[in-house]
Amino acid sequence: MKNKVFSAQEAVARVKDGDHIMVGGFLQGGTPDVTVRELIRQGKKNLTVTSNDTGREGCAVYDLVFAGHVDRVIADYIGLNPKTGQMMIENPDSVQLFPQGTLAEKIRAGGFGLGGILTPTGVGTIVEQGKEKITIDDKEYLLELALRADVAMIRAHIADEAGNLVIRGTARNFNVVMAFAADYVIAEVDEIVPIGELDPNHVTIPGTLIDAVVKGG
Amino acid sequence: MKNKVFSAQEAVARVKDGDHIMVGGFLQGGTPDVTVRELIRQGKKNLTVTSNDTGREGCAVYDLVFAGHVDRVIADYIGLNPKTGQMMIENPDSVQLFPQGTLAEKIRAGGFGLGGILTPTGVGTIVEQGKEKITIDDKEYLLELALRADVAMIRAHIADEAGNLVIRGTARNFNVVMAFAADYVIAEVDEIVPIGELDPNHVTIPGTLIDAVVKGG
Amino acid sequence: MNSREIIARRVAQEFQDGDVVNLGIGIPTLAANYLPEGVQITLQSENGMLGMGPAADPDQATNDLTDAGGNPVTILPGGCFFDSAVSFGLIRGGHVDKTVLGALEVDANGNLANWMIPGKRIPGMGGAMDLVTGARRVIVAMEHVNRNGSPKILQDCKLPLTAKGRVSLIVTNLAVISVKKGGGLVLEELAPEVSVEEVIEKTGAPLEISPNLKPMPILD
Amino acid sequence: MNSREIIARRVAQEFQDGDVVNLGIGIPTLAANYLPEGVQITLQSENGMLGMGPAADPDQATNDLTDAGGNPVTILPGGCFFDSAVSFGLIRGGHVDKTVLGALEVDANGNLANWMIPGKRIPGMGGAMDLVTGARRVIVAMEHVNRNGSPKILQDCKLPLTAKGRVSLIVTNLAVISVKKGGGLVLEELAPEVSVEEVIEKTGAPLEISPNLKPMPILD
Repeated sequence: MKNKVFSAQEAVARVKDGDHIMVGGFLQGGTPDVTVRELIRQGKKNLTVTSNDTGREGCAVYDLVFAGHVDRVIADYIGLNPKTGQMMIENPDSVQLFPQGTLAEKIRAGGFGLGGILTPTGVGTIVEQGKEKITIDDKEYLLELALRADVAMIRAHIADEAGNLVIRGTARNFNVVMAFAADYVIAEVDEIVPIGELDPNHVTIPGTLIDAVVKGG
Repeated sequence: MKNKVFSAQEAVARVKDGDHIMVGGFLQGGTPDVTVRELIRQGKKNLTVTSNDTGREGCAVYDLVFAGHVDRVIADYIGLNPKTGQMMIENPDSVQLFPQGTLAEKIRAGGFGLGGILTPTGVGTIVEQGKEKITIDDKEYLLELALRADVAMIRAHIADEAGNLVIRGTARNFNVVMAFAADYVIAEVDEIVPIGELDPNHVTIPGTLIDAVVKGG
Repeated sequence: MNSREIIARRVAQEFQDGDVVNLGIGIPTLAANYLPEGVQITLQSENGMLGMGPAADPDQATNDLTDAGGNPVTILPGGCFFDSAVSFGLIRGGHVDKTVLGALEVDANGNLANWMIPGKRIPGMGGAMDLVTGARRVIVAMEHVNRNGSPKILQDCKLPLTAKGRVSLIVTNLAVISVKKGGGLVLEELAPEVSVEEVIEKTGAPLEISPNLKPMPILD
Repeated sequence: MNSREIIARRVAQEFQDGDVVNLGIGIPTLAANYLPEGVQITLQSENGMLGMGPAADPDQATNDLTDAGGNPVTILPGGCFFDSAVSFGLIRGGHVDKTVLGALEVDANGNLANWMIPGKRIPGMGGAMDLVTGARRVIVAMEHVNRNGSPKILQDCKLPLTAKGRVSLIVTNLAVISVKKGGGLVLEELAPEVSVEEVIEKTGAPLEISPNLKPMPILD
């Protein structure tokens, strides 16, 4: 079986300028900070970032946006990252906002081979602009399309050497759906254990989805 | 907090003739047999049943169909229940078949408040009959609509008294999505423990979805 | 009793034993401190938890267990964790009985605006649109007027909406107002020392007066 | 070497180290017994498992750990469990590298029919449509002709399709045939003691002969 454990430097070296990167986490919870900081260190540029919130002060994805590595953001909340807010004011097309549940479903659809989903969320609001509306049994839904990325950077508590991930607490957030939705997936973890040590009932994310496991800080 | 532990007799008494019942399980794996047999004992009739397969010999849902309690079936595979096959031959409208992944997504959509999903599965086959086709980036998808039921009968390994469920092994199958998709949810389990005994990281299905917990055989 | 406490106490009376509730940041969160006797509720946190408990002690705080504001919290016995897709499945799928949120504006048709001020502040909608669309009952908890003294309850919201026609009840420091199905506001309750006239004056939409108009039941 | 073994041995050579593979019931499942040296694959079972192991000993057998045929099995170290929605997310989302299935008919455009015979047998499609639609590479493993000696490889399938244009490779007891992008069949390999003429005769669609035509590499 192929070795999946890499240094952050090795794992991030495969990222290209212009890539679309999904970054797991919810504010400072469950964020792959060592991996994202390596993007800054390696000077990757013109990135698109999908993130729940692009972080708050102290988060690596916050610094990534502030340091100018990101051209385009997809998120649901950017209230704690003024730089993302500034990007949106200067160029409204550079930041796309979706309702949080819609963003989660779009990413899941991308990873699960679905073309999109119908959600009632956003009907009658500006979120419906430019989207197809479909009526079923007299109820209106928005067609929200699947979202995929080149790279996903996610965070877990424990990985085994096959990439199986155990996440604890509220750190699952967007990490789970993003693991399915990118061509190249880097999982940053607190601890790496040999194959066979994890209870298969407790695995949050199947190891077959993970390309690189990186030891976090 | 309300007590959720009931006898099978009490839990099933709330089911009405004509109800649509989702029954979890995959062949004989993870099936709520005690609860389903109680439907037979109480003589509930004219039921619609959604099930992966309507069981095989020895399964309660197999007997439920054979004993004539079921007017309509929604499934993906009925090859091991000849009575369901016979229903389909006698009245093609009485049995609706969907691809397994589509059936899982339809039920999930029903439980997750989505109107439906777009899947590539079934495009170019008879499964697309009567369904809307939507093209996105030159790829065709079928719009498959959400499915909900009046009742879900599911199976788990352990429940706590709040209804939180832990499922082991391959018994998760349809039990997980069905727990979200019905107005009244009965969980049949091997073991019931006091609140606080389950690790919140290991809960497969949130207890807030469960109306009745029944001790299985 | 200050405004925030009046609102929080009155909101708490809307909860029934066994309710699953999602509380917005600010006044709504305070409501959990004033549950009526015998009423236990389960708090849902949209970042991925049911059974949210109080703030974590500093020595127990971890980024792996936070609330939707990112603050370290605890989980109560009987709680559980899940990912964002499941969390919003619970919300959108009608598995959250009540949500309580603040508002910039709310109107006579139950429309709510609480996520952006064009040209000024666009923090994003976060989970608010899904919560207001999906929760079984939507309760707005807010000061009756804004900082300039202008009504926040209007005939029609002027700001971009969070969701259309989903608000059932408005609880403010002055009054409790219900939204009729199909539209229209009914003044149901008055805060201590508040008159019908004051509420009418500070409300930007016509108010029907309930035949059962009564004082807010917010005794300790 | 019997037909089934020939097919299973040849199919096994399609697997690369690290592949995630879903094997249909029957001949496809046998392929796992003939993995080339140094090749480890992970078996996906659509009822909710990665890392499926051999059949369970009778004293270990449980209905909580079965394969997609309902037979008690084991899970290997490094495996994990999930529900049906996630399982088909893996399948439909392209996270299964290869699927191997039997067929009633397969045609020159890579169409596959393997789930129903109208008026005769309608067992349902189970997971087959999702597998054929979603797996990165679809391999058909079957006897070259049916019980009446009629070709199962046709110009156009007559039976209701499982999926359109998704088959890449056909492995039979007589030959290995690839499906060209855009349609058309290429005879790539011959089983021991089988002639080009025999394959052409028993195939219901025109065959291009590969310039690299070779014997099936199924030595022990």
